[in-house]
Amino acid sequence: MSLANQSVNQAAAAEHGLSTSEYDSMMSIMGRTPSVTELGIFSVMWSEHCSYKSSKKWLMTLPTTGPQVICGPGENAGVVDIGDGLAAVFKIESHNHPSFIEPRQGAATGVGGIMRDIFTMGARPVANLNALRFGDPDHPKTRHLVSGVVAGIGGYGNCMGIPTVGGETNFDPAYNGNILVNAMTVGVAPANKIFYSAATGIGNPVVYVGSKTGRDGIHGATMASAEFSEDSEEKRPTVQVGDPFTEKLLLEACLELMATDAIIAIQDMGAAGLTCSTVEMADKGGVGIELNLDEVPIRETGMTPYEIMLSESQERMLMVLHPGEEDIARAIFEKWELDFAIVGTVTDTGHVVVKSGADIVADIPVKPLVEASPLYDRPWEPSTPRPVLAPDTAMENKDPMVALVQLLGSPNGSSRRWIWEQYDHMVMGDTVQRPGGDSAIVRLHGTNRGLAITTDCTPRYCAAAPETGGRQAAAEAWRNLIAVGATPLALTNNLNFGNPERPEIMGQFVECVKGISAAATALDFPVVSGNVSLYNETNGEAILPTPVIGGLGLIDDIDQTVAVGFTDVAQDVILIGDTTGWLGASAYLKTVEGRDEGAPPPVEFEVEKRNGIFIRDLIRDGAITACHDISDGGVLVAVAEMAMAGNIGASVNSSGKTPLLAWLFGEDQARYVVTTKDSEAIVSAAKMHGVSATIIGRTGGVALTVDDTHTISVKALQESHEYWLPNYMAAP
Amino acid sequence: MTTQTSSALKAKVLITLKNGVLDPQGKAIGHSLAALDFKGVGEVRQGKFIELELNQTDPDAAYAKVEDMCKRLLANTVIEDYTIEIIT
Amino acid sequence: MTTQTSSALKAKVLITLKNGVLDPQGKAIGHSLAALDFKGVGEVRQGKFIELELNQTDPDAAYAKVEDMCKRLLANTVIEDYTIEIIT
Amino acid sequence: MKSAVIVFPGSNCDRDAAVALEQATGTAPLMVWHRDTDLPDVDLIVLPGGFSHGDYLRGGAIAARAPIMQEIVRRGHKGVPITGICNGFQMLTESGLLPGILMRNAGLKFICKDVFIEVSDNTTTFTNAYAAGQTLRIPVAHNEGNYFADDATLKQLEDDNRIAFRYADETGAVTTAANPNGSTRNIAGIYNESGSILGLMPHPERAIDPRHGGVDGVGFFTSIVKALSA
Ligand SMILES: Nc1ncnc2c1ncn2[C@@H]1O[C@H](COP(=O)(O)OP(=O)(O)O)[C@@H](O)[C@H]1O
Ligand SMILES: [Mg+2]
Repeated sequence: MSLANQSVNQAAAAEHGLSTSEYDSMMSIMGRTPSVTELGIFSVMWSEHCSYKSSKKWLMTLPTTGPQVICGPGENAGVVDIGDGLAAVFKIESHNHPSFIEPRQGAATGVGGIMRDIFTMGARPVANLNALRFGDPDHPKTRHLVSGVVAGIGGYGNCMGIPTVGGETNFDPAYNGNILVNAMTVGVAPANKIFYSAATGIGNPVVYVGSKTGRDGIHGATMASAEFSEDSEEKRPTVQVGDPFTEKLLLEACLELMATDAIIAIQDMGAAGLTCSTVEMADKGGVGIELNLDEVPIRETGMTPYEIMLSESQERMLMVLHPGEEDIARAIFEKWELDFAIVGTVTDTGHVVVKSGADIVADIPVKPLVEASPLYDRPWEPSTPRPVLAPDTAMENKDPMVALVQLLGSPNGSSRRWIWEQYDHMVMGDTVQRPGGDSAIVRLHGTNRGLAITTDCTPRYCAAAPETGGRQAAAEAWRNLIAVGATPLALTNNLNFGNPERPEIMGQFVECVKGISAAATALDFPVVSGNVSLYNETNGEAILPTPVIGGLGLIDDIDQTVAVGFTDVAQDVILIGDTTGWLGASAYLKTVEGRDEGAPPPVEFEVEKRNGIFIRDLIRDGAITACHDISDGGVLVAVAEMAMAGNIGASVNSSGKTPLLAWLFGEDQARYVVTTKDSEAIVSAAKMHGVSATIIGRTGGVALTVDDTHTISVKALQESHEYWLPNYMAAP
Repeated sequence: MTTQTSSALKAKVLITLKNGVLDPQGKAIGHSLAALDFKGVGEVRQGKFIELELNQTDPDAAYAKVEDMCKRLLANTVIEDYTIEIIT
Repeated sequence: MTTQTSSALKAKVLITLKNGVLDPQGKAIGHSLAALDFKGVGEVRQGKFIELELNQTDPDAAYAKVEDMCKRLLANTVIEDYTIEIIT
Repeated sequence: MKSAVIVFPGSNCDRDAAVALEQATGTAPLMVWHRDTDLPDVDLIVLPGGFSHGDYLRGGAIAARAPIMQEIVRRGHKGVPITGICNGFQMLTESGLLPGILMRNAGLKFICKDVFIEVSDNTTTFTNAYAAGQTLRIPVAHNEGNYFADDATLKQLEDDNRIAFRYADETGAVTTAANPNGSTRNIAGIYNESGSILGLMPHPERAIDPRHGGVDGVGFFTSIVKALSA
């Protein structure tokens, strides 16, 4: 790092990514010329990644409270009450830039990082999910990126023994130069024993545990905040290598120590490593911390204080212990063969003071550093509404079964089995709904209750109408939880956008957040944690706006849940919700007709809630035998997916609804397909609740048939659905 | 890929982690050696060894070709270095 | 395991699959090379490369020690061979 | 019946194995840490699945050299029943209790899915609750399950009827298409000479609950109970 030898002036600050005004405010806080180490600390603390300077104003508008919320955004992860003395701890986190540079290690360390966020709070991780966005399948880099990212996610989660139970995967040329790798972890902890990061108790020891510190990822945090350009290959050595084995030991050691009363505060070292964890712990506790770098376990010789403070070596934690508990803690970490070092003390100075040898290499007042962290109200442009398309916009004489096969076999519509079979999705023995359904279900160990988990976002809607897209992403996650029989509890979100300094991108951000906010409020689905990833663009080409929602729901009895697959023949197939034939921004138009046109379907929360609660109650009453929410590809794709999953055919009757293609493939929201043995009861109950319910078909046979004229075997559907991804990945 | 006994050359490629890059495998091997009571073992690093048969005769051309292979496939140059030996 | 700059010796160990043992990784590399249009590549085999720092001075003793390590841990002699080089 | 599950750093199916054993035997097994020096007298030793020592070097290789393995090898030679599941199977081959080795999957990918296996012999400690030739649906989840041994060893295994399970299709046909990892002769599990030690790649402990992975693994544990409590 040549930077470490520079004297600090405005040019050096600029190289660290500080603007002129940021430089000035640093100078006025310090009242003197800062050391290089101090500059490094300012630069990472004020980076987009750590300070949320472009997004904070808007994040504050999200609803974050509710009777179920134990801890909202601001800590390592969100915490919700799940009853019986337990809490679920969950969050989603991006590792986009590192995964583009080195897909395997980038994705792996992303998974490692989010799991640390969860067990830092005292929760044992019980499930991982991953939301992935790749470029055009024909782009020369895509295959290599898919293979590396999937291997990295699997490699880390599998080794840790945490099941990876779900996610989503899209391809679009907008991600050619900037893939998205968002990883989510859910953990479970005793509700009365959540660990937080506020350092307290003047004189208490500050302890470092985990792996040794090396020169990994120095400036990773600032890298994650800078737009990509052709020369970003130069930034390669900053990639970290993950060691899931060490993280597994760290998990077990931390949970073992947490079972004692030794810990006052704990914080994982993620982005900006020791700097960020120290400053945050001090800030949250309103105290100072003095660090002695001579005590930090070091992997390489000759590391400078600058490097030690900024290293992003993985699998490390910082803790404040009760005095006198050091030996108990040390014994546990030694048992697990991990480094343990007392590296500092809590002080009353309100400063973070860093010593190395006889020198004080940094002495920064915490409060001004955190509070003066820049906040921007970036200019934003509202999006231009797209026209609403009429239902007869679809090609008149397209054979629906040909379109269906095209959709199910397309890059975005095909089965993700090739991916999830590389993930251990069963370890820990509690995965009661595996990947492939609407939500995964993970049983709470030793009970008959469970958590439903999903991730969702439809970027093409967000691009067409960001606010609707934001509403839809949150509503779809909510719907996916409902569709297995869960009560949605709360959400986490990963806001992936381009360069916020461009008003049109900032506009996408603002409108998506407005949409999520409206949905979260209306659906009692508060936001308890999240992550923002900006500057996702290469040479000025931004990704599609991609606000990924991770949803969590609670299941009181896992025997009162359903899955997507048809369970028997001779059952009625019922469509719940209103169908107008909304083809604007649909998968059908895009995939089958190559048209990216029209306004996306509106999301009406009153209808959403009415239909959703109706469905959930049906599931709880055992009134339905299968359920699938309707999303990409509309009714026919949903029915086909149910047929494929259950290996049972069905006949579908449009009852002369026209235009047929719009009825079959339109993407009106708030809809579900269910099967039942007693449709009369459901139809009349629906009437009572003001929910629209139409019998559209019957299960049975080995084929899917529409209006007795169009037909295709379930086997042929399965073959085309399962073919694309493995075949694509097998090609050289 | 066919097995050609007529290959005129062999290339041996060593792929090692760059200095400073964490090597969890090497670390685990080092631990295990210590547990097996091997004394005085310092750092342990693990890399890959790839042997190729090349159906050509000019060692310099072969070297250039294998170097190209390393850059494009064999090594992950983000974190790995390579060394090539051509055996005639 | 500690990083000892005073190590007097280095050992380089190559671990290769025995003849006749299938090597799916080598085969996959061969396929990928062909797909990248590298012509005239015969058989490809992948093995491991392990580098050790040894805190001792006698190369013969070092060799014997590393050989013992290979037998007891580094190689699985059901399928693997090893060669050791001591660098002074 | 008393059993012990040995926990290595990086084991992660130890809890799953314990749940299955407790369900079958009515008592929780002893969980023994790999650095514990004395292993109590037990009727069954289980080496669980997972990534002991990160699977670094070779799966199971480093664990097989752990001090406790010397004691386990001694017990194994004395005839104490031992089963190694997945990573535990790798430890058994690496420690020499079973012949051969588990190599990287032929597809070079981790693979987690339900497979079918055929029970060869239903007279053993581990299979007496099944019918001979029965086909079981059991999950696999591994990176290195590609069994390899030299021809003499394979012949010996076949001649002595020591191949416990073979990958098969749903109908029990042992086919190449049904082989998930390239394993020689579709081998999914093998016994030692006396039949007291079994290593297998599939996870019977993941198939003990209709809500999770089915119940075809239950017989594995009830077999053990029947054989060892008699
Ligand atoms: N990267 C992934 N990892 C694991 N599971 C995935 C991944 N991508 C998709 N899936 C699974 O594939 C199924 C279909 O995904 P998707 O079409 O996004 O579902 P939905 O439309 O219900 O949101 C889901 O069960 C999902 O969990
Ligand atoms: Mg769904």
